[in-house]
Amino acid sequence: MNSATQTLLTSLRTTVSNIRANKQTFLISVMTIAISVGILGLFLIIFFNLNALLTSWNQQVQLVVYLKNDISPSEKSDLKDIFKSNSKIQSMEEVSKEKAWEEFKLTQKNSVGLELDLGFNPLPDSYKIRFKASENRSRHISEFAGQLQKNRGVESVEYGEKWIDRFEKFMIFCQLFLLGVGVLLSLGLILIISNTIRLSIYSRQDEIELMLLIGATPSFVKIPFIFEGILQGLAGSFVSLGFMGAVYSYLKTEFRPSIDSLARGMELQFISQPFLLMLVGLSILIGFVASYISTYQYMQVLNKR
Amino acid sequence: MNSATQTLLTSLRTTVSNIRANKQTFLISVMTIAISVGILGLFLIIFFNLNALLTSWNQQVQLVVYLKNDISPSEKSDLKDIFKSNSKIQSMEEVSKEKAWEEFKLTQKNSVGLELDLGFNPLPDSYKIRFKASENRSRHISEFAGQLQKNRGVESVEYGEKWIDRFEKFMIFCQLFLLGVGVLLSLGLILIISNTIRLSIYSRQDEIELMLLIGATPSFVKIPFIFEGILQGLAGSFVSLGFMGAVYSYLKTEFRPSIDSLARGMELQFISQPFLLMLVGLSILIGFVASYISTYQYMQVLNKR
Amino acid sequence: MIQLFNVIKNYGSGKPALDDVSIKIEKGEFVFLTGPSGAGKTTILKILFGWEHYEEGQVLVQGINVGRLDAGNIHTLRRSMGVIFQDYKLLPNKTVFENVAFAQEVTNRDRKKIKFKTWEALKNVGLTPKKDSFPAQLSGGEQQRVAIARAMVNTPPIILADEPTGNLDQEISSEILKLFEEINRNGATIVFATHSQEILKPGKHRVIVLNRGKVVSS
Amino acid sequence: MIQLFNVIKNYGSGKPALDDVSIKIEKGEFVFLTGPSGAGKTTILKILFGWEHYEEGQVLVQGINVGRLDAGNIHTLRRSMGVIFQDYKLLPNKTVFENVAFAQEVTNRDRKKIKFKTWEALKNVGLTPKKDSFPAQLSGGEQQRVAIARAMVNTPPIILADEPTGNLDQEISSEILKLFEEINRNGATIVFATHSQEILKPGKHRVIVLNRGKVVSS
Ligand SMILES: Nc1ncnc2c1ncn2[C@@H]1O[C@H](COP(=O)(O)OP(=O)(O)OP(=O)(O)O)[C@@H](O)[C@H]1O
Ligand SMILES: Nc1ncnc2c1ncn2[C@@H]1O[C@H](COP(=O)(O)OP(=O)(O)OP(=O)(O)O)[C@@H](O)[C@H]1O
Ligand SMILES: [Mg+2]
Ligand SMILES: [Mg+2]
Repeated sequence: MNSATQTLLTSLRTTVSNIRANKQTFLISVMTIAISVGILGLFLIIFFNLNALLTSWNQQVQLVVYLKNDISPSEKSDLKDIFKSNSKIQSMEEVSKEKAWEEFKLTQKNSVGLELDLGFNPLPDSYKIRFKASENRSRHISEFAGQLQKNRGVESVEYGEKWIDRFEKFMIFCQLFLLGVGVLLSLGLILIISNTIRLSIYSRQDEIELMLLIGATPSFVKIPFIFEGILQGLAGSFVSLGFMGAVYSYLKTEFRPSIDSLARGMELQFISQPFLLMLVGLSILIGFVASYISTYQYMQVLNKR
Repeated sequence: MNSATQTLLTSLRTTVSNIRANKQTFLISVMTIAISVGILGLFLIIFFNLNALLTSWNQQVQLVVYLKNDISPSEKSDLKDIFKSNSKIQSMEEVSKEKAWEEFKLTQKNSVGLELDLGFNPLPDSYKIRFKASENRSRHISEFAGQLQKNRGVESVEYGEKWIDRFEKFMIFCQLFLLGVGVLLSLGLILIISNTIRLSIYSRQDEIELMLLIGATPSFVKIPFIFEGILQGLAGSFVSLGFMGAVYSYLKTEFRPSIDSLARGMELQFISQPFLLMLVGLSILIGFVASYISTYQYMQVLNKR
Repeated sequence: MIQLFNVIKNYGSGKPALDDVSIKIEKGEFVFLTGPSGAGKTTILKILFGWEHYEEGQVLVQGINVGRLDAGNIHTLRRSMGVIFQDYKLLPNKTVFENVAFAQEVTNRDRKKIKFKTWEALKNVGLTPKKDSFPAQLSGGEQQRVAIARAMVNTPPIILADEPTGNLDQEISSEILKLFEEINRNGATIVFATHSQEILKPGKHRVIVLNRGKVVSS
Repeated sequence: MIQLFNVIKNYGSGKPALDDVSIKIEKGEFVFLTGPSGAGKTTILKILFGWEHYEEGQVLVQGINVGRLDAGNIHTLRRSMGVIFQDYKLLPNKTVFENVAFAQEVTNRDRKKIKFKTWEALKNVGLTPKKDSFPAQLSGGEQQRVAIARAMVNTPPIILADEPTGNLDQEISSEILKLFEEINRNGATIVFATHSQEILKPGKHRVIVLNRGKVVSS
């Protein structure tokens, strides 16, 4: 057994006995980390589900291109070529004026409750175009619409409905706001965790001092504290992810009907795996950094004497 | 000067000198409280503004009652009486079939881009009814609509638009969810704060022990710690409310355009005064309770010997 | 007047720390308590100021039955005593002056006199030049003298001193001893636990010898 | 070999704690350091194991220039020393056994020997029955003996003992003194700060007397 593994083993043993000797402060730190990670996790869940909802509603945005009555077949095929060359288009549906009129009459009947029967069809032929989901899809749609508008065969272009536009604005606002809140939240919770770890190390200054006095190397002093911090981070994040898993599955079963009514086919999302790992990693990192800085700072104070 | 005020003065003096002697732990506790109150405050801001938004959009819900073409004047005045007797109705507007047709043609032209000119008017007369804001307004509207539907002079009834219904569901879901999150958040942060205070008292056990040994009464020991806890709560909440005030006015100026586009006339709300007071009160209460329990528990341990 | 009747104290494991101890100390007496390390000297003092319970027997201090006191009124007993702890128990965050003044604040003394009395107590133990130092900035003997000053500052009727000269040189020790004797002359009862043969040698005061929790001679 | 050349140590305010101190202690010597409270005994020991800096002069310990050491390598110096602190510095959360074993773990000793050596050191100071007690459960003298055991357990070439018998009765004191003398016979250098006339009286070893930061006699 070489010296490095020996040191590691001793440190691990020291860590375990330290934790046993300071159960209360250890548990308090773990609890603080668990709560903080839990808050961040819930926040992520909210954020992701809001995003998923937005995406699912966004799917419904479509572009309707009404054609002039006197459009020539060559103009029509030009138009189709434009559609085909646009890589962001997902599907395209040709709607004849007859079909459109039937649909229109049906919706009028359902909503206003009166039957239109004019004896002639005032509507033109049209194309219904759906776009692939992407970051800046709605901007792309409006640009593409502007382009089409200039096309000679196109009577008019209609896209989205007012509410989707408004709703999208609201969602983007929400996203921005939540992003800001999330950053603040993370910073705040990181501060809280590192303060707790700092306090718990603070109450063990005498121990650090003594270890140095009886000939411990700086790393021998630091490593068990750092291991402890890492363990706190690990334990804290595991506790809270377990708890969140429970909350998640509860919400999922409890709220399924309302979720279905909001967005059919949308699943209530848990934190996605990369973010799950990120949370665990983050809390380990905080445990590490906070304990490292605290011991380091305190040892600096001691060395200045 | 009687004995009680003397004790109070001594306690205050002791509190101040304690704080001076333990600046670091005091500041850490204040910081933790400030962050926690800040998180709760931000949460409240989000919650209230979401509510305000919901209310402002909800204003737009209206009931349209289409009349039969052959409605008799007495049936019409019966209908008006029904409207008048419903205390939840805010305003009622009579829309003649001519006006309705003009409007319809206009929107058709704007959206589809084609002019309808049928030579006759297929639409009926109608009433547009707005309701006062109330808890269960939308349920009330749908009930009232069901009632009207049975009326002989009524051709059909239309209320809301699909998106408002769907959006309302979403909002209620959000509200419920946020309420749950808020409760969890509060509990978690209360735990964190009391743990921090507990840790900071933990590092002063020797002080408590000594005070008792040299003849301090239990209350003489407890009161300065409790004052300190209260002060921490007060300072923490003030710091964070100050910070939140800044964030608020920043957001208010920065996001005014997007807010206006979301809901005209809606103000971005800060935490309302009662909740502001509640936050300050809560953090004082936590400071009080946490320090009280920690000193009490530790003194119990000492007394058991 | 201090009385212990057949007191048995057992810390849990092993032999009892005090095994059927009976001691009677008159008001105004000066008594040395001695015996080897672990004999039970500190334990007796701890019982006298109500810091440790005892399993059997009776303890009376100035007519108070110590065993009957609880957390709510034990301070009445403790206020009649000045205690010098074997490990000093100074507050690390307070200066020498504040440590001594604090003992008076705790017992709600008149504010105006605190400063004066603190000053006087520090002069008695020769620490006025160190009044603004923190305990960590003092030598062992200086810390011990702060503890002595703190115990004396309230002029209590009883002084319990646990090895108060263990870290002091002979010269200062005998000065401190003289100080105790003067306080004793003014009417205070003094119980003084010590190992030091030099302090015990003159034989001016009663010596109670303990060994393994029993009174060997009194 | 320990050497101090014209060392001046000033803690900040007032007179220097050490004022131009020069001391030479040979390898394998047994030296008493004495002097009144606040003379500077502890300060000298602290400088020797690199716990306090000094403003002027030179300090050599086993050929190492102590002033040149920094946080990264000071442990090499400290591992050559066993230190008994005036205030013991035991870890309150570790038992007697763990406290003594810890001193070996810190210096990365062979695990298998730790148990045996701890046991032996506790036997030397007569504390085997208390091995599972925590420091707070020990009498003052017992705590002091734990500190002695911890300093000796690594059989260091130098032992710095700061008032190691202040809380021990005469009998145990002289036993401990014999223990130091035995260790000294086995080659260790011993610097023993004390006030006790009883310990100094036999006059078997060199005595360095300090007063107000100056060497009075050597
Ligand atoms: N809190 C405790 N828990 C368990 N045992 C204890 C406790 N306090 C003291 N003891 C034991 O009781 C015995 C008597 O201790 P005490 O402190 O009274 O001795 P002492 O006469 O003051 O000794 P010294 O001169 O070394 O201070 C010792 O053996 C000690 O180990
Ligand atoms: N950290 C410090 N800061 C300021 N002054 C100090 C500090 N440590 C010691 N002193 C002062 O330096 C002087 C010498 O202290 P030192 O501890 O060396 O004395 P000592 O000889 O060990 O006395 P004792 O026998 O009482 O332990 C004392 O007057 C003390 O007040
Ligand atoms: Mg004792
Ligand atoms: Mg000293």
